[in-house]
Amino acid sequence: MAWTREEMAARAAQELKDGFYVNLGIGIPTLVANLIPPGIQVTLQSENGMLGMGPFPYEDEVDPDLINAGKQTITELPQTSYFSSADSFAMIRGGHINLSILGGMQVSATGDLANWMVPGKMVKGMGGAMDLVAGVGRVVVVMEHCEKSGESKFKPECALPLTGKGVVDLLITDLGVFEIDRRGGGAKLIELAGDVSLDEVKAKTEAPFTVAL
Amino acid sequence: MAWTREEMAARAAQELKDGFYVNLGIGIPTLVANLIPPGIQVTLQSENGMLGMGPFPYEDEVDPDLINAGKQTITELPQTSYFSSADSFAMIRGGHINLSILGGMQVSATGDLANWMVPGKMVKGMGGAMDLVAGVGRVVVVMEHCEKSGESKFKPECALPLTGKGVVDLLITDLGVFEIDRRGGGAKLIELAGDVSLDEVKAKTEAPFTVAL
Amino acid sequence: MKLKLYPDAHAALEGITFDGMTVMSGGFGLCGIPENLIVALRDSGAKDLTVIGNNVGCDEHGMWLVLANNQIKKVLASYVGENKILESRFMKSEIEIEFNPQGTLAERIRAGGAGIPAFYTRTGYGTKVAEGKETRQFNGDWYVMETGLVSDISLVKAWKADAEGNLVYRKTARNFNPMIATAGKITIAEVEEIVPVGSFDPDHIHTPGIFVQRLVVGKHYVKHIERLTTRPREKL
Amino acid sequence: MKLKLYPDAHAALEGITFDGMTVMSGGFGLCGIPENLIVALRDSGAKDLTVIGNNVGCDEHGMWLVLANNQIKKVLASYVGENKILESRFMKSEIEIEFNPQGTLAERIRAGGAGIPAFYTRTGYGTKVAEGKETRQFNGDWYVMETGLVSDISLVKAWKADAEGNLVYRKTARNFNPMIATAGKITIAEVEEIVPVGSFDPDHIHTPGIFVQRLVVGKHYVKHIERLTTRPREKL
Repeated sequence: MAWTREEMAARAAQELKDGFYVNLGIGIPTLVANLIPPGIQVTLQSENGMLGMGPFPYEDEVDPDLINAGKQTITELPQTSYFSSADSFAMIRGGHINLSILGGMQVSATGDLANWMVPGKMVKGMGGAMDLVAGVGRVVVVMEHCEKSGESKFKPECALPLTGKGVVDLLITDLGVFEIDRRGGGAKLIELAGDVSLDEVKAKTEAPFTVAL
Repeated sequence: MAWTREEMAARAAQELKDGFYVNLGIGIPTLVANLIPPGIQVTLQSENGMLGMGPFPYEDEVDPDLINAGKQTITELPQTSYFSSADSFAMIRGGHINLSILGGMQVSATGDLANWMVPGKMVKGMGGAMDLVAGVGRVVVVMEHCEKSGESKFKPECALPLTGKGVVDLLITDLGVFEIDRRGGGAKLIELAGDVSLDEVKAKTEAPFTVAL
Repeated sequence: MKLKLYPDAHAALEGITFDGMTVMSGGFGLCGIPENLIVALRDSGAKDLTVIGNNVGCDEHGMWLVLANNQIKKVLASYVGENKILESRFMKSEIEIEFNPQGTLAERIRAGGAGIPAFYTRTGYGTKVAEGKETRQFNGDWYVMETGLVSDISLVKAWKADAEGNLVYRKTARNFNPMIATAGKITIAEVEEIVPVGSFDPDHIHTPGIFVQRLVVGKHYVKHIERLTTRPREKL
Repeated sequence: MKLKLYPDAHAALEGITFDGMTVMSGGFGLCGIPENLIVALRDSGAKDLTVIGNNVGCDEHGMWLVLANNQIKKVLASYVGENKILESRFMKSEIEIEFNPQGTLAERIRAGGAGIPAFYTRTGYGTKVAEGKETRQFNGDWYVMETGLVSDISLVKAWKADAEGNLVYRKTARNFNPMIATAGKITIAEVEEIVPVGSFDPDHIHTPGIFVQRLVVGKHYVKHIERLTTRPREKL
């Protein structure tokens, strides 16, 4: 069986290290917040201006002045700090966030990422995604390996407009995990999901990759 | 009689308007703080990170964490705010300060200012002067008209290294007041000090100027 | 002395709005938006506006009111979802949208307020965002040149102010407001409460009064929540 | 979890100093300088340092201690008065000084910490400061390109911290410290007091803990005043 969304998130959570400052994107990455391995402390950044994001509020705690970058109501923690959007992205662009986990539409073998627009469809905007992939030290993308049509989303080159060029360090899909060398060294399959076979990954992947299981 | 230092400062104080945010340099400009015309409110900025500078402290109020840009101990006022040096110079460079009054070594007829170094002598540094003259909306320079040697300090072109090029709007000396057009329109004598004669100003000034008394 | 406090949002906008002007407005989604000033901007009727902000409101809320009243010609934003009128006008090319990465937008506004005409950022290099812009290498990496932004009028929302215009924001309602306050030729702040001068600890002031020309106390705050998310209380 | 708090300044610098490194140090004159960390830097013996800060201490105080111990090769500062050793070495060309306008220096440090490799400023245009630098026109005015600055180690002084490294500064002792905290590969903060996590109002934190890798409580503060100025009490 390929990995479920939860299993993909759990694999992403293994990238967390003690003391890390982390930004989690919308979708599967959000699930990572509940899967932090025991014994390590991770501080979550929300790019709308908060470090130290807490869980969702109880119903009677809801505060419209306290939301995350996905515009969900959240809570603060004892160590929380607030700051402006300029300061928040200075933090992101300046490389101070250790890890960004975000979703993707397409990833290339050279670490390009496309996740913000589909030509011909309404464009909603890139929000903070371009800043995160350009600024954060290590970028992990979590996405389904294939479109519903069966087309591989891990490609030699992205067909969709890019969010960032040479920005992805690790790609986690429902079929496995790929290490990507941002500096052009190519992609390497380092793990297979569940009982997925290497042949299945090869059959479903357009991007060239080496195997180091 | 030519103007005294106090009279020069008093003339500079006439440039203040109600609601102005003002930065005062070291020396004669500092005296302006005590000469603010009645009925108008002026907020003093200190470029080390303070808006709303109060008077010197009483002896028992001295606080080493509270100094002005001249490194003198000062006090805060009810409306005071503190900020970082980056924010302070963002305020200055961004044109938010209405008026800067500072001293000079030489001024040119095109509004160039030299006030930070003399070749061959020890250079202490420009501090915030270059930022102030480049960023503040209106720059008033207060200085003696001549060197002790009798040489005019108001020149066709500054001989000393510049603090800023085309930055001075008004020059107040002990002999009179000159309006300067930063955009190359030249200098205009608009006031004579005390009983100083036009002939004396002409005799003691190297810079070309028109007269509009 | 000059008084900054105006009786209400409409009075604060009177005589300074004009067709074709550039307006910046603080907020992230509907969090920390100047609700009353936006209504006053709609009622001003000023047309052909260029609006700069992270979003342009969302259906029936915030800057959507000005959009729905056909006052906006161009938008600079990072995200414009949940806004059907904007979507429809954009698809029909009735409105221009310049998408900016959120951090680039925030920094462009800060730069505008700080007298910095341009800066370089890695964000957007190799993407559509960099098209037509100067790119350049520093220390082996490629960067895009982005320019500073200023506005004719900046509308911001803070939590509290004193009569000098010193502002304090609350939690994530701070977001774009502090930079937008610095980038306006005229900045108008809307707050929930005016406190006496001297009430703030001067180390806690987020926006010094120098950036605020006009000030109003807002009324009837809706503070609409876009995505209400809660967790159940643990059973005892 | 990783603990940021070290027993003293010497312990906080242990194992991370090296010859030829770049050190930034906060403070304006002697106001808001990390007194204990500077002593530890001197005692580390690291040589050929490039020191970045608004000043380089003054006679017998602050970074002067490191200078007097012959550890500094190059200085980036805006003002270096009241420092006889520096003066004498500079006149004999035994030390290199790069003078930066104060606001340019502050912004270069902010840029370094914010991932901005270069920006344009009007400051210094047409002066010695612009020599050898790129100049360029925007909207009819001339600007100078300045680059971002980073350090191997940043030393800052704050008033209070919590164990997460959240910092709060006091009055004008803030000055260069917040930017310098963001620009260090390793940032060490010296504070007067550690408070329990949760003591700070999260809206009042000046430097979020993410920027602080190591933390110490300083001892025996001198807080030398360079220019004591007072006024007499009005007689009753």
